Amino acid sequence: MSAYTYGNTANAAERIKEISGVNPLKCMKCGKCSATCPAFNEMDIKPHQFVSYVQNGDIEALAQSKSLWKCLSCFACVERCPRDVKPGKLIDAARQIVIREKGQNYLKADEIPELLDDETPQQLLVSAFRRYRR
Amino acid sequence: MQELISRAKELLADNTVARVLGWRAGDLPYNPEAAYFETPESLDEFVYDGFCGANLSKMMIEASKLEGKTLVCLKPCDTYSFNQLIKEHRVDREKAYIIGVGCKGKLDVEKLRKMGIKGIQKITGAKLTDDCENLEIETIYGSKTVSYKDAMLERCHVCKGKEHMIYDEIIGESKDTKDADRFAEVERIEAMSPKERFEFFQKELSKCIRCNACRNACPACSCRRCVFDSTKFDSAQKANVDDFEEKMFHIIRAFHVAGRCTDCGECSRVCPQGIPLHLFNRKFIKDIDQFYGEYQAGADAESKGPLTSFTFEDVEPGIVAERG
Amino acid sequence: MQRIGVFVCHCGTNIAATVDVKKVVEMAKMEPGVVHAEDYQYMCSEAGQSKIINAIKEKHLTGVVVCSCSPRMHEATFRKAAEKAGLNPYMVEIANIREHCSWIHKDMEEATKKAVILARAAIAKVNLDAPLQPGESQVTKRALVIGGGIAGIQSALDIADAGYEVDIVEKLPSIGGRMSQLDKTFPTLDCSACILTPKMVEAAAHEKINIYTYSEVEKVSGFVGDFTVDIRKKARSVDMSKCTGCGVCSQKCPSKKIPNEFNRGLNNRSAIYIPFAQAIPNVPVIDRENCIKFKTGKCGACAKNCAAGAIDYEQQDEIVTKKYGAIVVATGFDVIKLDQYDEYAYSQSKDVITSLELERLMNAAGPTKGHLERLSDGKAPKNIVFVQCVGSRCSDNRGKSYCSKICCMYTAKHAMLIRDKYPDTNVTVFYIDVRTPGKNFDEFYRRAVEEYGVNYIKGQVGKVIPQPDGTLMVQASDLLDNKQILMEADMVVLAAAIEPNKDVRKIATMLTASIDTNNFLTEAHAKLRPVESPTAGIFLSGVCQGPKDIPETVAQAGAAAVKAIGLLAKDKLTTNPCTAKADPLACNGCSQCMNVCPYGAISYEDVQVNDHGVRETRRVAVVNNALCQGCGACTVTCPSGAMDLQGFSNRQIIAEVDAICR
Amino acid sequence: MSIEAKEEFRPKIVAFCCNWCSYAGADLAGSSRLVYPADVKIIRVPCSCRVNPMFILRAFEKGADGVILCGCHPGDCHYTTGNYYARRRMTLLFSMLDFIGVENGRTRVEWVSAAEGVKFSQTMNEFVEKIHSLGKNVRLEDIRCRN
Repeated sequence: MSAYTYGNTANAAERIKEISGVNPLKCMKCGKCSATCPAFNEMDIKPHQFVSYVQNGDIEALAQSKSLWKCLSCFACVERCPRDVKPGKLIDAARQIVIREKGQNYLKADEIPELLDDETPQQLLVSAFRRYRR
Repeated sequence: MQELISRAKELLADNTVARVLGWRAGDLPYNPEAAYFETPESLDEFVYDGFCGANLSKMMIEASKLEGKTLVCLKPCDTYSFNQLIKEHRVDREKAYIIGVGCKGKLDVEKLRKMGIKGIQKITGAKLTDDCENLEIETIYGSKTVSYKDAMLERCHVCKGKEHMIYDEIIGESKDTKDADRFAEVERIEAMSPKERFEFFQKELSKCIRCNACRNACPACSCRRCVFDSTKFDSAQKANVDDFEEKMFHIIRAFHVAGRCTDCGECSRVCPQGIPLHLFNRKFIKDIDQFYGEYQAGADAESKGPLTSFTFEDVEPGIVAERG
Repeated sequence: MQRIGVFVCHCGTNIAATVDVKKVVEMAKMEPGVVHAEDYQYMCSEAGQSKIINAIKEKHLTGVVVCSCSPRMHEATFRKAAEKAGLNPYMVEIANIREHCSWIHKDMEEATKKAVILARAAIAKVNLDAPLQPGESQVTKRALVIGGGIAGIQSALDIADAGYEVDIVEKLPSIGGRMSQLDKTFPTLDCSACILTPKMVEAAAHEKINIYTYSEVEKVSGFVGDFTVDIRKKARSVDMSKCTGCGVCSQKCPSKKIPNEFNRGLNNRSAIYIPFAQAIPNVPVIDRENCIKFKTGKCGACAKNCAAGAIDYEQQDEIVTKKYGAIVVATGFDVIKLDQYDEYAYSQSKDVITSLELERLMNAAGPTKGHLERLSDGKAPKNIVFVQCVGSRCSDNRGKSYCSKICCMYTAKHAMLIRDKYPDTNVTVFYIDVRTPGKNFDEFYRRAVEEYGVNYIKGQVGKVIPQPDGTLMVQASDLLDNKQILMEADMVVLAAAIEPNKDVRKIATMLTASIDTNNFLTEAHAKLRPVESPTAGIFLSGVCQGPKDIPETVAQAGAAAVKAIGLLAKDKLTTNPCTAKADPLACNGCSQCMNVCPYGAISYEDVQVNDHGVRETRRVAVVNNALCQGCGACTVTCPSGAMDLQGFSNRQIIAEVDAICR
Repeated sequence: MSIEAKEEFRPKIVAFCCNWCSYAGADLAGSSRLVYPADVKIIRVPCSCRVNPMFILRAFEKGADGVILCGCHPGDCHYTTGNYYARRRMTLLFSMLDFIGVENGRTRVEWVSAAEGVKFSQTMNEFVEKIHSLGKNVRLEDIRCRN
């Protein structure tokens, strides 16, 4: 059993869609999101693949992926997506459910030092803290 | 009045006209009635005084169908109605010999009643030859003096002027009796809240007994067959059973005469229930003036009415809500 | 009392999925006058129609209500069916339970309730229907074609060849349209001008065709068979009868810095100009906004140098009013503006161009005389990148939701032509899908890849970054290799989406023809009447109806022409019998209705009437049925209700109101 | 009062649509699946100028809570001038209804072209919402028509 369990994976996919407000079915698989992603080379699952992973309900793989922590939340993909699919928001949502799964539903301030490492973009922590603190 | 009678006799005698349409004394001093006179002798019964408010122009619709010309006595405001009827091809100008009769304001017996004057036996000072400043009223309870102005019909306080719009000759002197704002009452009601307005009209209109006097007197309401008597709209007249009925009747009646109503005030004058029916017409006139430019129906016999014309820049119906 | 039959259509699942049709049938049976009610899968089908026909015959129906799609769709179908069964066609009413009900409501109970009410209203109306007899109207045997591109030219030629007069109205100084701007055409690679110019010449020379260039449709009135159109012939400032087309005026014109529209602004033209060498008519026009004479009153160089004395600065716009029986709309398209696509650097770099600009660059008559060169420095590009779907298939508010249809093919064409002419140039095409449904289309695309070595990469370009050295850095993804690509290019060509000509909205409004949210003209039926507008007498030709390539455009132009010919071939059309009618007994003769009639259809006659025993002569309104179009303005003006509209009578509308409010 | 009085208010709304523009606009709203409440029932008339004030009052009499008239945009009338007359008539009628105290939100005129499916649907949504905020029409109704 991994550290992250999401019960029914279909449910987890639904939650990602709900949190992000994104309908992955709108994707026409053009790849424009991946084209300008600054973290592309660091990612194991690429932005355009992220969409199809959500579509296919393979959330476990997303939760385990490096990409989750590599995305800079620069939203270039959100800005340029011609179909309004917003892969960046999907990644963000996946991150949220991973974070929420940690013991309690909210991020605690004293957890932050522990999360600070070279791998994690600082912007992510700041925005996460802003959103999930009690 | 004598001048009028002698002139009428002359015209009857030389066969210029076949009959005279005027007024004859009623059973009381204040209720003369419209009447035809076909012989010079019968004209002895002719009266014309401050109580001759009836607008005779509508009667010319039927008179136009008769043989020969009809001499008709029209007050300045009546001539607007006559013009409008010419425009609508309802009367035949050639069949009418119009004597524009003078007018110094017409009287409303209801006003006298409201002053508490009852049992009227005789009224002096209401003849056209009088100066029409005061009325001397003899009642069974004694005599009273009333200011002529205070007894005038509402419409005379907003008099359209002493000029006749159409006539063959004029007999008698006229006076412009306007001393009030024509739209003041409409504005007063407009300023009320919707609820107050609704209650005001609910109260007034619930008095309606659907006697059709307004319809019968109105010179614009002269359809051969009224929609409220026809099966075409499934709106044939019924006994009053609900307050919607009279609202529908009066709104539609006012709408049908909108742009054609000369504001002669006959509807209110004849209403036995004292409903201020002229307010509906005035409201339309006020809106028409405001939205489409000032328009006086009957000022001429040619122009297109405001509801049968338009401009590209007309206001949108949404103005009603915007105006608040 | 009528004997009414109610027929409820499932429309497959279009209606039946949201409306309980059985329930509608059941409820309809309870309505007064209804003696028969049934439902069927497709009422408009042959089988459905025969159900109606049989019921009329067997149950002696006097009225029919069809609960189905919009009356604008199938009213005529069902009326014809009723007529076949011997019933007056105007005894048929439609309850629109598809467009106005099943398609917009999701809740079955709610939609069913509404469908029942709509059916009731239609039944109430049929109860008061009376048989009507249509009249006849004349057909003006002349067609108007709006737009002088390949679509308009083809439609005009086909109509003219059938023997009818045709006028073409073209907004620009020459006919030819978009096709005249193209270099080569797919999939055969023949030269566009070589196949278009003969058609232009043929149209100009055709004795039945009259061309108004530099003209616009200003006003349209009337109706099918009898349109009256005002055409504004804009002042050309050149006398067409005198001009020899020598072109000296353009050479002498001192105002030469005006972006050349024909070359998409890639070079300049003079203020007096002929748009292109093969222009028809070959007569210049003065662009008054940029002419020094018109701006300052001084100059007059063109007039001084015109040997024919054709220059006329005093010329005024002229309005020509003509009658037409049919109108073909062929207003064509333009490419979208790319100012919202910053990521492709279109406005930052001269070397990022649209495909239509590339057409001009590769055309021998274009600004570079057909040499492919960079607009920034005139050098030959060595690496060219094509970007597909720029603004097409977008659900954001920057682009268009539809596929522009022609881009895949013209890009393959461009790639192939470049590789053919400049074999040492690398050509890369970034695509999302390559769509090649058409005869010899996929073979054409494959040739580009297999024979010409065009590099097709599945993936989209995310950003084009102009570099200080003048090159362009293209950032894209390669979805099959799952790689991000950084590629140096010295020219980027964008396949910008196409959109209907911006004037189409104005024209559609004048014609009362429907247009969709993308400004494409709506066809009367997407499958079965693709070249007709729902507005009778209006036909659609070319891209104004939807994206299409040249062969499709020409095919559609021919189809629109045939439909127009079919109309013009008739001597008379049956007219709408839903005309106004005055009741002589109730008419006041007041003339108010005449005042509001837009067709002058009302006159007055003195007639003898017998009004319940009263015999007299009255002035009453009389309606001319050939002129009356049935708007109903008179009916409301009439205070006595003497004027009524057949088919939409006061009692019928009131019955509908009652049925809805019940 | 019966218990049913607490039932959700479902307004009765009559929409008169001219055949050429607004009815087609409503069709377009349908084929574009642009949802609006089922409370709206459309009556097809040839032109906005066919709508007699009698029809509108009749609708109110029979219990309608709102009446909306849709026609071609001014200048676009299929019959060239019909909507101009309708515009004047409705302006005056609405003003009169307002004058006698009927809430002016219960009546509306909107010009909807054949291309404006979106506008049609939006207008109907707005209008239904407005009628909801005004509640049941009790001022013009003939109580005998209540069921």
